[in-house]
Amino acid sequence: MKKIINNVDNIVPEMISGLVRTNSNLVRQIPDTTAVVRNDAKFSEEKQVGIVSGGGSGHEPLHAGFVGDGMLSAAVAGQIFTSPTPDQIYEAIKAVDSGEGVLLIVKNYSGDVMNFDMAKEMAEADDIKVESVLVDDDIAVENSEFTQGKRGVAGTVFVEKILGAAAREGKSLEELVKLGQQVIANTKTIGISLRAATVPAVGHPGFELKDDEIEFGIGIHNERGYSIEKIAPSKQLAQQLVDKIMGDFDETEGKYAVLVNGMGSTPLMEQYIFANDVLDLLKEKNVTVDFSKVGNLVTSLDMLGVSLTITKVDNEWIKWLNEPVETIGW
Amino acid sequence: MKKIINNVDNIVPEMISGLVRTNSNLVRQIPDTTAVVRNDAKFSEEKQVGIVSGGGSGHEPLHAGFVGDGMLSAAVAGQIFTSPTPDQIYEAIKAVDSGEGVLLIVKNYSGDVMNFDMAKEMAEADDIKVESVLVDDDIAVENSEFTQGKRGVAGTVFVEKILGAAAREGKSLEELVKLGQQVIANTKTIGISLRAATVPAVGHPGFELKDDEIEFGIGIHNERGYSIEKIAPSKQLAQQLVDKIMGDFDETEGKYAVLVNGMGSTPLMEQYIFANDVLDLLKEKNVTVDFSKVGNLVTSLDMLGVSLTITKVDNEWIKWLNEPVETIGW
Amino acid sequence: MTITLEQATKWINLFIEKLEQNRSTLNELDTAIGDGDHGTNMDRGAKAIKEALAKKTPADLSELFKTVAFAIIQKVGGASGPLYGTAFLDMSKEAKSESDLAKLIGVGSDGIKRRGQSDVKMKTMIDVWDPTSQALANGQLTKEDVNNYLNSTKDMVATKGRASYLEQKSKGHLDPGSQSSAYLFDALLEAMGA
Amino acid sequence: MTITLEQATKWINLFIEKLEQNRSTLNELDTAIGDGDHGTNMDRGAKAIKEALAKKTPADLSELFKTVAFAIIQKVGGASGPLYGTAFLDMSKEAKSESDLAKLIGVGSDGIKRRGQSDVKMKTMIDVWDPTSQALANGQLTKEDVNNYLNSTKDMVATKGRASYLEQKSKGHLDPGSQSSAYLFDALLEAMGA
Ligand SMILES: Nc1ncnc2c1ncn2[C@@H]1O[C@H](COP(=O)(O)OP(=O)(O)O)[C@@H](O)[C@H]1O
Ligand SMILES: Nc1ncnc2c1ncn2[C@@H]1O[C@H](COP(=O)(O)OP(=O)(O)O)[C@@H](O)[C@H]1O
Ligand SMILES: [Mg+2]
Ligand SMILES: [Mg+2]
Ligand SMILES: [Mg+2]
Ligand SMILES: [Mg+2]
Repeated sequence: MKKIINNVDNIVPEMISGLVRTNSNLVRQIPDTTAVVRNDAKFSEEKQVGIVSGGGSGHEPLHAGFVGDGMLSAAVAGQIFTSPTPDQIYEAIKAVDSGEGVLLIVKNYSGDVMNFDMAKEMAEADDIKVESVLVDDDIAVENSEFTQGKRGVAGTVFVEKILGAAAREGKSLEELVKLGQQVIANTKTIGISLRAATVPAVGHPGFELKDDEIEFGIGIHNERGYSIEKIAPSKQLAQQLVDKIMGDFDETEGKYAVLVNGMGSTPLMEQYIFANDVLDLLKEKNVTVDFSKVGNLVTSLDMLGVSLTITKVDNEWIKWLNEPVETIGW
Repeated sequence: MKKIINNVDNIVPEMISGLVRTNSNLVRQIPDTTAVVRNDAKFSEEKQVGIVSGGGSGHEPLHAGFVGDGMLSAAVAGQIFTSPTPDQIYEAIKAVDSGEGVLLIVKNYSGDVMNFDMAKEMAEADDIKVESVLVDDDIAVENSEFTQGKRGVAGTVFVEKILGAAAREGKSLEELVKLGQQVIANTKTIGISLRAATVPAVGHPGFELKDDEIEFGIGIHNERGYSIEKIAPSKQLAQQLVDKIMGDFDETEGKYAVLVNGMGSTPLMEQYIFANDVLDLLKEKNVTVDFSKVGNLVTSLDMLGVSLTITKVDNEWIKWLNEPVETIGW
Repeated sequence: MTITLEQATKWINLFIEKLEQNRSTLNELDTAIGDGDHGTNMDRGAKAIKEALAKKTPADLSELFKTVAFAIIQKVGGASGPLYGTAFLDMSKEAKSESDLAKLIGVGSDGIKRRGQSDVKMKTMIDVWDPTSQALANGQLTKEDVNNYLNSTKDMVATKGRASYLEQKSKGHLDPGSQSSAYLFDALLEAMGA
Repeated sequence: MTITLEQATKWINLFIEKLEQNRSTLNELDTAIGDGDHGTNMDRGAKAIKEALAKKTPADLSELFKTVAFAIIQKVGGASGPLYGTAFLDMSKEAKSESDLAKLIGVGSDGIKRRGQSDVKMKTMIDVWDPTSQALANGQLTKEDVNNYLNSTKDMVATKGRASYLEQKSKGHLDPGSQSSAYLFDALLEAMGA
């Protein structure tokens, strides 16, 4: 394992420190936590529903990179691939509540769900109105009542962008919960990996793939996927993902937003080639793409791979997706 | 070699197509070229010096990712690690000239210098005023009259940002040339690599490093560096670069801008840890940092590593560095 | 069988030791069917408990469990943080009026079920906690028993936690949380036996 | 010795063949002391020349060289594009009134020096072009000579082009541009010998 780090145990605090010190116009750190909160001039004067997200680290720029006017109010970073603790989330909730309540955007992992729930209980004891939405966009796993349900992955950024813009516009906590649930219900993602991520404390990739193998349906924490296949040209990889995702929608009518997301070590060059193929394939299917985005937004440490997210959108969502924001990573 | 591509020969056109199609509000492609030019509403009405940069591909988001209001007017992409051809550069010059002349920002590589020179000669035959500045910020190589001189690397984005903002403000071609030369003279970079980049047509990393080795002073095209050492904690790596770069300035007085740049496959997490160490070390030296930036800005395909750029700045430069821009990658 | 403050303190200290020694074993188990951090998480918890206990020696059983619970909740995170945290928090409440070991572990086990919305046979730590509390109630828990509970998770298909995403492929691996729970109850037996 | 359109066409076609066959050799040489693309660059040039010649058969030597020059300038890029392009462009101008082979190659060599602001002993293609033009002027160029010129670059320290960044470490490797130039002149000898 070759990484530019100091001590494995200090990775998260040092990372957050580096992020905050190089972006002090945008964010500040909540003392004694690894949570960051908006630090722009507008923030202190604003009365809007606070939007808090967070989760394990290793997915940068998610979530701290999306804190800023028009997106998240605060983000809480846990240890690598590990949900943050309730007390840190609770501090973030308190830091962003302006009396309008706070919405938690939680990726559907048992750890995140439980820790955010405990934080919610703590904040409610302080009479802060707190609601949450659970992002579960990863259609690579079956959604069954006998399991944990689907995972929350790259689609989370679309949820954060749309809810952040809607909150800035003055939508109420209840409206935002409903909107969030709608966006999540219309957001579908599948990821592929050419090489697993190396968790620093483990020191080797989370799973092994041969030189000519690619795994379909992986999660963002080295969760294994649904099949291993021979690596193929980008167009064929795109074909499989587009077919699966669009097949999961009831129809191809309407308007769609597309996110091609790099998993950490895959260069932008390859992401654009893949995006080009995705747009070709959607065009063949007569799917109208009204918003698209490419880049490392929800990474998995140094994983090699990409994920494709498609959201069925309405006009207002497109407006919210397009609205400018002041963040590190959007 | 595991890459998400189709045909090695189509990488650049497919990448540019993907980039343009997913960012059509910002950029358009010049027909029959792999050059992109601003496509925002403001552009057509504007009268300012056109700023054109370009070079071999494989450094994304450089340069196309920096095209937009307040930064580059156009960018020309060559094949991977290969300077673009004069006819493409010439088309980009013509597309951005509004009568105020055009400034070329060229990284100091013999190929780039020669191709941009030929394009300049072509445009001058059309009576377009064209000037160029040569970025040579890589202090890892000696600057001697007997060699090609220093290379242009990550510092290029600071040059593009400052000149782009100054051009938007209405500075003349002559003023911009002078400003550009000043910025370049005050910009110093060194890069380190933990694993070389794999050029797709070659299929294996450009040089071999052992599992515990790191190379200091590499260029952005797999140019070898000045020494191979054992991998060490981030803080020690930062120490060597900070000492070398600050030692190359005459003084530590004044104000400085810092760029920690990821080489392509190194996650943001590690870049922030490294940036945190750099800021600590500069503080120890009483160096005032008034602007800092972290991210994958000038990459080298899938190279593992980072580079550190430090620019001695004045107040106006800081203002220009901070000014908002509408680009894909800044 | 009741447990004294002294025994419980020994228990927790032995648990801390085992967690520190087996950090990489737990990480490896979690790499196979999870995300590779269970050892790191529990080791962080172990250090937090040690620090908290060094700061202030608990006056009674309830306070000891509360100290353990808070250290875990505030430092572990992930799934195991709230789960172990809730178990010890509920045990702390129960210990105000109860020192029967079987009852206490039963309350902890129920806390995990509540927090995790889970039950036995889902390939989680409950598959160690639940039968352990029952065996204690019957007055006959051995290390071999604990080991059997742990091994029983091997052939289960996970339906809760990260391993559940693997569906059938989660079979054939021990559940990491069950392994750390086995350390917990091995430590308990060692502490009680002395 | 003069060169005819027929011979020159054969020359260029043989050059194209060699470039296509040795793409990876050139890439490997350029990987050692450059950026690994010289083979890809020249192969792209070869294909562009082929296409241009297929579109329109040149009427004379000057037009042939011009076609080659434009194809290279517009398709190769990098350092080798402007260098080979300028060489053939200058040779095209010269060929309007001159068909002496030594003179033509001499003009091409000078074009490279001008464009590259370089000269012999800098470990560039000039170390093949310059002695080749001189040997031709003396009427005695052999494949062995060309090979010697190429090999002479091995122990040079590069002072121009990408390899110059390596300073002393550029020693011990053949210059990739000299290798492609050696193919060019091997092709020339084959074409003239027939
Ligand atoms: N819903 C749940 N109910 C009970 N136990 C659970 C549940 N989810 C996870 N676990 C336990 O937690 C363990 C994983 O803990 P850990 O790796 O620390 O957290 P994470 O899964 O967040 O990385 C699993 O092995 C399992 O025993
Ligand atoms: N200034 C120069 N003068 C003469 N030849 C040069 C010069 N710079 C580079 N070359 C030649 O070009 C070759 C490299 O070409 P190529 O790899 O295609 O371009 P690049 O260096 O831009 O990747 C070198 O091997 C050398 O022979
Ligand atoms: Mg985890
Ligand atoms: Mg090149
Ligand atoms: Mg885990
Ligand atoms: Mg080259």
